[in-house]
Amino acid sequence: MMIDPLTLSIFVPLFGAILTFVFPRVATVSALLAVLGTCGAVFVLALKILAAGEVLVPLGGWAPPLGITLRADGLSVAMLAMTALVGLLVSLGALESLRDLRQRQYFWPLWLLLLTGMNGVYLSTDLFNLYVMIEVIALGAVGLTVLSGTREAVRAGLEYMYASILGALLFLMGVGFIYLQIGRLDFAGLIAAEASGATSAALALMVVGLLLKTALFPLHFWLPAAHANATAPASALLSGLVVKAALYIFLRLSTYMPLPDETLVTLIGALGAGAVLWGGVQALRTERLKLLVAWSTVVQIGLIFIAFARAGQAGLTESWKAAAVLILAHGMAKAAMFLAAGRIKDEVGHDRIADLDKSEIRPTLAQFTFAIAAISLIGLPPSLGFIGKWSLMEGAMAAGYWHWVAVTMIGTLMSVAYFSRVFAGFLRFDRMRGELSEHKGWALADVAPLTLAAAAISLGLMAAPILSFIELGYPFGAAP
Amino acid sequence: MLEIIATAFIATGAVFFIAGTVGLLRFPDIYCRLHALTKADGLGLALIALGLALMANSFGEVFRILLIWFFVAVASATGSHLIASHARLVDRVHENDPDRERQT
Amino acid sequence: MTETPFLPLFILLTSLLASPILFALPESAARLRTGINLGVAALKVALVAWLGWKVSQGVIYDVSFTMLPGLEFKLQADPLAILFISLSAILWLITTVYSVGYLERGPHRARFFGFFSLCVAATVGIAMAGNLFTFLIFYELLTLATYPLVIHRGTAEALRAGRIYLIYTLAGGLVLLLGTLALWVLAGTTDFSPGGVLDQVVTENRLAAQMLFVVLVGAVGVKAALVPFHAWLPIAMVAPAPVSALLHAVAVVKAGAFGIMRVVYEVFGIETAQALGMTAPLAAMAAITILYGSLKAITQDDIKKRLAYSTVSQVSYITLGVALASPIAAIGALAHLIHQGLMKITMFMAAGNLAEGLGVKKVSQMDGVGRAMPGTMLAFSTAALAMIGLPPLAGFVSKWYLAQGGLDAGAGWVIALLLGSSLLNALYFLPMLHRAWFRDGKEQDGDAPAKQRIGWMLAAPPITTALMVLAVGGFANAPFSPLEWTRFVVAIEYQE
Amino acid sequence: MTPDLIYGLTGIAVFAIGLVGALCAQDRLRRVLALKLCSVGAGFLLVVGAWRTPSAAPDPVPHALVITGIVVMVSATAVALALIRRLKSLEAEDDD
Amino acid sequence: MSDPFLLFDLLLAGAVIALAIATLTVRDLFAAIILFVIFGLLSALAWVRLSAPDVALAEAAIGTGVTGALLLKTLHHLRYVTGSLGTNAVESLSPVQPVPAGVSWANAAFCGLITLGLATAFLGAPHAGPGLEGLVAEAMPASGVSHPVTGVLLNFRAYDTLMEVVVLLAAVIAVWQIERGLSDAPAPALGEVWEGFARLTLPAIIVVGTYLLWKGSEAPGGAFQGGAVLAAVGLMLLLSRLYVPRPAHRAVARWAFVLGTGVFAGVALLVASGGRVAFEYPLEHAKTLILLIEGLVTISIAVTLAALFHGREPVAVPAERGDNDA
Repeated sequence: MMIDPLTLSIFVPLFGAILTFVFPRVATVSALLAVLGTCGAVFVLALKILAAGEVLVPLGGWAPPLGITLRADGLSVAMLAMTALVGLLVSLGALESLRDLRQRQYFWPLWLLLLTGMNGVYLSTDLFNLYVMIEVIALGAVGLTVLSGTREAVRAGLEYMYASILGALLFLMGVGFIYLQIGRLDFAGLIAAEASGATSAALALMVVGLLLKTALFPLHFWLPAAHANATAPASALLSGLVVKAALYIFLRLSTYMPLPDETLVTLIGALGAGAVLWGGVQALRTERLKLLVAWSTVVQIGLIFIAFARAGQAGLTESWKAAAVLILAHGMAKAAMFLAAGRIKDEVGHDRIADLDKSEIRPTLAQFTFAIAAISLIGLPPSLGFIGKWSLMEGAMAAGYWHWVAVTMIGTLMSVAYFSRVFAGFLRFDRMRGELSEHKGWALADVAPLTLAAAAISLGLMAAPILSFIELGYPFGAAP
Repeated sequence: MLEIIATAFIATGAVFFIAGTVGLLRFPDIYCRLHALTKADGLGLALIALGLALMANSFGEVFRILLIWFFVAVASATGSHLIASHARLVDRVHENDPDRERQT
Repeated sequence: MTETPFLPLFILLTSLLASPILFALPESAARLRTGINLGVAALKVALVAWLGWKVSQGVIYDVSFTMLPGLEFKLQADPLAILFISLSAILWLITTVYSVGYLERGPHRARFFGFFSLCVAATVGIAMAGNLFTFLIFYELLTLATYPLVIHRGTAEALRAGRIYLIYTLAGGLVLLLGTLALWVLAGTTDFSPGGVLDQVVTENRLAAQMLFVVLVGAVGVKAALVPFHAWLPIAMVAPAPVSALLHAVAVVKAGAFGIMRVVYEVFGIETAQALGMTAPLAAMAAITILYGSLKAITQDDIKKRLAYSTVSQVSYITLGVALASPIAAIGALAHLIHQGLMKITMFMAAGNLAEGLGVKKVSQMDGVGRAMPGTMLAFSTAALAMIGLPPLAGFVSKWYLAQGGLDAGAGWVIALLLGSSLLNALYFLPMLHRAWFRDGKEQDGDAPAKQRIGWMLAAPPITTALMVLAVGGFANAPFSPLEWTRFVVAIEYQE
Repeated sequence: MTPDLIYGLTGIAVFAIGLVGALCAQDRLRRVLALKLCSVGAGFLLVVGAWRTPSAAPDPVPHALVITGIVVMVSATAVALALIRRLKSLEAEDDD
Repeated sequence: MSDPFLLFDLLLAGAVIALAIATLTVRDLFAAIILFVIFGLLSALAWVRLSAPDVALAEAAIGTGVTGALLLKTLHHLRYVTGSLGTNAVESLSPVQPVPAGVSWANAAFCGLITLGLATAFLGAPHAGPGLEGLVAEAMPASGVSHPVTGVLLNFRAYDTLMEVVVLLAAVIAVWQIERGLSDAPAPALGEVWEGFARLTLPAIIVVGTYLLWKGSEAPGGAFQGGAVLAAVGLMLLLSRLYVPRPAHRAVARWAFVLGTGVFAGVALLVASGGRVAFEYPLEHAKTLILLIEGLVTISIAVTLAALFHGREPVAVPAERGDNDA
């Protein structure tokens, strides 16, 4: 058979990045082609997964401990599919909002490198390979954060750079300890290893590094500024996709490495609870729309970690699915919301929440998209977010951990509160006596977030097939 | 026999290095210390290189040691020249600067 | 045998699909919008009629697909659902006519009608929900659809009301989510089945079942405006008249009452609810709400606020009927669901006409209104008299059955309560009628008769609903009257 | 007290010093230095992981990993330094 | 205690730790950078002691050499922008929110705790424990090169190396996007002694660089170390203004950056199409393919590191700055 879809889904965006960097004038077209190619590769891969359950590609023909193997199973293809879908729509949305040449010239190579890194993370089964992929993502993400060139963006980008380098180095130190202890770095080795002093130290280091990358509560300081000051498509990618890579690695590590004991799981859940509460308070206090959306990311990440820790260590074999559904839901909804926020900021001219309703033009479509995306983030029914919250609370309730249910309820109420601040701005219109201009046609930049938000809402109805797809090839088994 | 001569050379080379370091610590200003460093360490390096050359077991290795010595010598000469000219530049700027404080 | 199984889905989809179209219509296309609205409403009534006829033949409709392993999105058209759908479909048609007339010049009609049809779709969804999970989905959708309608005017006061409304109903929604989760964890299924699903759970731990009952009834009670949670209803009166007419007489409040019925009859089953000893406190709460609502109504000077408090007390008749756990009382409760809807919608529309035509918002300003707007006031009076419980009219029928049920269940105090509340109804309705007819409005005799200022679109609907109140009252025992249908429904609920 | 023990502990010490520097240093350049120290510390650990009994051939895989780590670290440092330069010129531009 | 080197190791370890602390505590930034360079060289020496010559070479060339040059250039730029170029301003050059003493002590204590934990975990771990050296030795004949580290880098874990070169490419794209414009902090003329030195050493460095690259297949050396040495050529050209980057050269520079990655990935894919998996070089061509890749990657690395040192995209920045108002 020709080149297998796994290698393709990593190499197509890589060649896309090279082409868009070398031929800046043709950047947009080649970038869209590359993203479409990746979507095609992921689609073919999904079909193979449906048939075979898991697909292995030992790169270079070398057996696992020596060489690196690419492995695709249900969860990784689900993440790949989300990344490809959101990426394609954000790329379409970005066509208009990147006006000047410099931004357009550099958005595409950085974004495609980011895509390469993410696809690499989702397919890799080697710890050091994950480290290198994290760095590819980090550099691409910082480049995108600083794309707008304003002073706040550069400062936020610097803070983000420090946090991501430190996170990656902690991860590298963990990798060092693992190699010291078991002499091999692939997942099969991790499963076979029995818990020892060095492996638990390694796990602790890697977990702290990943928490720094996913911006969980005490280590979230860099996220709001970075995501709020980036350009709209960039912040959609950062919030929707980049954070998910580290979350995915966390999920993988927690299922493969023996979590030492219950306290670590409850600690992570507690940090998640802290994120939900602290993020909610901050979101209620911010003046700027994009900052509010960034704080809502902090809250949602906290929620995902609560979903992970909902049923204690015993329930881990089930709770990673709840976390995965929440990750997918948040990815789509948040990308749509950031694109919509960007559209609103472009049309209205500013993004201060207080006087959102004072502008004469009303970007109705963008506001409508923002509202739908908010519904999925709050977790109201038929949205995928609701399914995530439902399975979170159901697992917690079945295991008797009522405090997680309480925190989720408080989180939901708070998210309703700070999103209704924005809705009030959208719906209150009597103060503008001028004749309101009918919404100006369907710009492409509106359609992209609308489809994303609609997907976030309607996928809730398809939750059962998604859940069964995620479980394909779940127990790692002795495959590689 | 060859080893004894070689070790003797290397030992004297080491002594010259120590002298250079003592010079670095003791001399008052930058120019003297540059002086001590380049002179003493240059000679020390030459002696050690010679000692090693004696112990080398192939002509290729001797040639490589010679090459190393040559480049280090040229590099340290250029380096100290640059440091001195920079120091001259900074001193001239400080000439008319009342609170000229001695920089290390 | 299930023939075209997708009929319930069609009914749901008619208004669900209508809302995006209505959203997308530009403001100027008023004629097209009215056409769509009326067309969809008429289509829905026809479909409901056909469904009703089919269900009466014993056909069972069931549409479901799995959303989560062990959890389906289930639509089911059982007789109880038909009752509620027919009420909302007919009244939606009438209110659409009314709101088209009411909002001729107002801004943002596209958005109004979009959310309007969305919320009717939610009501239909609630009626036809086959399990508590689907009920929850439409319960939340109803909240989201009604919030923009409540704050349609966008004034600061409307926004404040909207915020309070949102807090109450979303809190209710969350508690319902919690309850549904607990139900699923405890009983393994959230399906509605006439005999109730919690039999073995009750035997295992009574306390959990009791707590579950409190949580579920409390959550649904918020929308049914039971006493501690009723505060949002009067405040939400700031919404435009058609909104308060349809929503607070039919959609939102009845959804709450309907929810209580589903929970008590089909989640717990009336015997288990009684065995748990929960029906008595529920009946007490209903009684308190009835009295409290009537007393508060007397003190209100604003017409719509008075009607709101009367709704609070009237809805609790239904809860009372359910809580009394006797088949006859249940018939009374179900009948009252329909009758109260008809009566209350007439009064709200009449109040809307008064406000729109004469600018009369306060009861104290109602002097001589009868002569100024005879048609509207006639409708208002018939509805008011029916509400008080004059023998031949609809209100009397449901009260009569409630009283019988009370006797049958051995709760003598119910008759005293009903008589007392009828008296209180009289106390807050009769002065309004007196002012309207027997006081000549001296100070405003100068203004021209208000009749032609409000078009036929505003005058006709209250009159038609008033006629329906008369018809329902008079021909209570006719084959297809609501009363007959309630007997048919209750027969199923109590068949074991 | 074999060499790998000594240098292993040195690596951990250097990593810790780098960590303290990264967390507390206020000056931007110093934080980059601290992070580079952390990376050398991690490198130490990997190289120590590769060390085998004296004079036996060491394990080449960690060596390759450290080389990759060094190149990755230099690119990250280059970007961080570019950000510092850019931020400084933007701040200078805004002040005057 | 018989090991003669024990004393040397202890001294070296002590020196490395002392230098690390000094780098972070000394007040003057310039001194901190110089101390860091010395720290890098000593740690490279330590790695030689741990019989890891390749890594020592890489650390000395890239980790300390290129990074040191970047740091000095940034310091120069900071001083130029804050106008304190002439004087030896010792205070730190960026706005400093003094971290309250309590916090820094808490941090220090916290890190102390971590160090203890890590140290005990390290001591608990097996020393000279399990590893992949056996597997590597077994697979070496099939790898086409004889030096194990190069074999791992360019054959067994070639995917890692490709992604590492992609990281380098991402870095240069990000740096070009951050910094723009022709103007640069004016470097003082280095005088003709430097010209003579440059003219003398440049050809020698090129020869040494290619030698390192060539020896890579059977002795410590290879793409990265050779690339770093060749990058030194670029640095010297930039410093001595023998080459001043102009906008016209951008296209060539872009090609040079992507050359290594493109060829590496291209070869990996071409090889894969013949029924084999990506990166699976056919045995008979393995050596030539690896050398081809290594050569081009070295060129790419050299040009990229030089561009990172130059630090900005050589393009005439449009007069008005407000081109990025997103």
